[in-house]
Amino acid sequence: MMSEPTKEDIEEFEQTTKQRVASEAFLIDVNGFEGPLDILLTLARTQKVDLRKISVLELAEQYLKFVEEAKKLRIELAADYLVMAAWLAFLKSRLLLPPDPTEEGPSAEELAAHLAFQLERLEAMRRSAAKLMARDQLGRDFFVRGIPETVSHNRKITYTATILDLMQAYAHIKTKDNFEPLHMRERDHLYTMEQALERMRTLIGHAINWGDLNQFLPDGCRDDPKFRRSATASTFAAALELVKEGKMEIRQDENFAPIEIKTKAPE
Amino acid sequence: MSTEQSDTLFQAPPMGEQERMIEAILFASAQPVSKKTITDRLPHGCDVSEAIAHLRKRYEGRGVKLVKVGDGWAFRTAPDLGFLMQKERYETRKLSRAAIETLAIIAYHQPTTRAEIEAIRGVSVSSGTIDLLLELEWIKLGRRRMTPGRPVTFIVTQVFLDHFGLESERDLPGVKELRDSGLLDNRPAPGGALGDTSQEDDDDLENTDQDDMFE
Amino acid sequence: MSTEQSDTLFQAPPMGEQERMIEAILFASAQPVSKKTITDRLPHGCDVSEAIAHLRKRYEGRGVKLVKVGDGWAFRTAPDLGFLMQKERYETRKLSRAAIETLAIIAYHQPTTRAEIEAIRGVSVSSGTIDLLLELEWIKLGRRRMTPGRPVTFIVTQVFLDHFGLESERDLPGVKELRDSGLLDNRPAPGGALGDTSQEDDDDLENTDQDDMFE
Repeated sequence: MMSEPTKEDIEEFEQTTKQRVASEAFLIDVNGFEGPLDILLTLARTQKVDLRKISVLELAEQYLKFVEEAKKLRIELAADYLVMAAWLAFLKSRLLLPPDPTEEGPSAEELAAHLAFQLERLEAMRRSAAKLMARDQLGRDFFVRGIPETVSHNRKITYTATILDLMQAYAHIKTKDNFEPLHMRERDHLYTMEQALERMRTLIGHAINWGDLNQFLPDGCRDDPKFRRSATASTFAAALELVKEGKMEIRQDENFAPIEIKTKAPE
Repeated sequence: MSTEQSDTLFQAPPMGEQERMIEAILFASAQPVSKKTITDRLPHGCDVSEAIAHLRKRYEGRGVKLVKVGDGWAFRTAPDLGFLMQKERYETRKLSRAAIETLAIIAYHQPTTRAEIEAIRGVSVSSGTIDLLLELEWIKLGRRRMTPGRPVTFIVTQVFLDHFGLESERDLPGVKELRDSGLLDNRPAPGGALGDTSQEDDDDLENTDQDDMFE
Repeated sequence: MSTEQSDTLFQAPPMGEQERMIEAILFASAQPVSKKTITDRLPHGCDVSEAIAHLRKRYEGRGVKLVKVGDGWAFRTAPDLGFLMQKERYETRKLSRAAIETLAIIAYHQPTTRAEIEAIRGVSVSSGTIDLLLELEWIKLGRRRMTPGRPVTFIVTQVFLDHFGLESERDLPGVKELRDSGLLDNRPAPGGALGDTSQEDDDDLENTDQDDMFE
């Protein structure tokens, strides 16, 4: 049969509950910690001393106790927390034992000093980060020009071309189609008016009677229609020229009838 | 001057402070700020008109000035310093093929008309091309042709001769020399096939790719 | 004071005019403008440093101030007037504790490697954290460490300095005290205990970089 809980029992219960809640709160918050170093720094703060004067031995004990608590409460700690626990257990034993002169590597004091340095450094960075974020910030406390004027870029273009460019361009045109507007092309199949005039002048003296203009066409007309056309036109034009000069007469009986010419008798 | 309002609940900041506040607001705002908006943003009891007048005076003759834009106020660069907001960039460009061919024809055949240039090139010549060459002062107008329509002729200028290092137009290498130097060989011109119709668009200004090269 | 150079081809504008010009240039830009850029844009022969000194003095106690940001200069509103600027305020992304600490470590230890950041914080640094800081343009890549693996380093940027109103890395709060107390030293763990990953990149060789940064 159970006896009524005494006042002391109740107080004791409440006390342990408080402790448990406190420790659990601490542990449940493990997720909020950023790794073993973070927890070590939090634990170190409970020593309420300058981190330079921290007792690493005491800190190691605090941490190991924390890991024990976590095990009791069946909280699964990540591997790095357990690695740290193992390392601190090793450090603790080294710190408690007299130094072994035969042992190689850094002394327990050196290891402890480095751990203290790491904690101090992390603490310093956290303080600095807080100071940084507490500064006046752009866009929150001070501001940039709201109407920035953009620099306009003016282009000044210089065109270049060399004499070679010029010559190549001209050469390109010249080779393109051999078009030579200022020099008459050699035209094999054409008969110019100058040619016709020259021929007519030599022949006109013989044309005492009316004769067909076609008789005065140059040789080779029969085979080449294009040349014949050209020669006919030129000869006709030359004939008109000679009529104009008063050296010749010209007549045509009706449309499309043969055109006849004869030398004009001197008056 | 503002009348002192002894009955306001909160004392308005001193005039100098009001000025600072308006200065900061106008500096940081993305738009000109109206007097009403300034009044709304400033502590109660400020004399915005007077503060603006002071501030405007303070910026007189400075590199920026306080100006009224519509019904708002804004800082603007002093107009005489506008040149600082411009950056001049010098670019060298090659003349387009159309331009250089036109120029060559004018040089070799001057005085020559636009119709002749077109006959020689086999494509029409854009006004842009002629304008560019005129602008560069490499060509100028010659005497009009005494033929129907009295077309204008183009001739090359002293600037042209200077640019190409020629004493006179007669120094231009002749067709025979071109042929001898191999320039008249019947080989395709660089950058285009013969009778390439793309030549019809004589753009001188189109070489945006090239622009990038010079930036 | 600048020495008058009577032999310069073009007379530099008077100092007051130089001041105005710089005032206009800096007012027009939202970003800090480097001394070199100012010099390039001003007429030949200007004494930019002196003109800036005058200008800075002129704006002392005003609603906007002339501040030095890294190697540039900029006008910014006076921080005590921030309360007037609700309209201009923009919400900066709330940074995680990890991001803030990582940023501080980079700022105070730069150039620093990811391994060093991890050694200081005692936890690994997520890529997201570094990416976020890079995206904010508060950090950028520095030179690679000349150690095995040639790890990249991180350094803070002008945007970072501008954001936190710092003239240079030397003005980080408490940086001198931290240096003097040896807390910014790169002190490797004795015997490589505690899984100190910074051991991987042999930090002994690189300290010259850091000296450059702060001395």
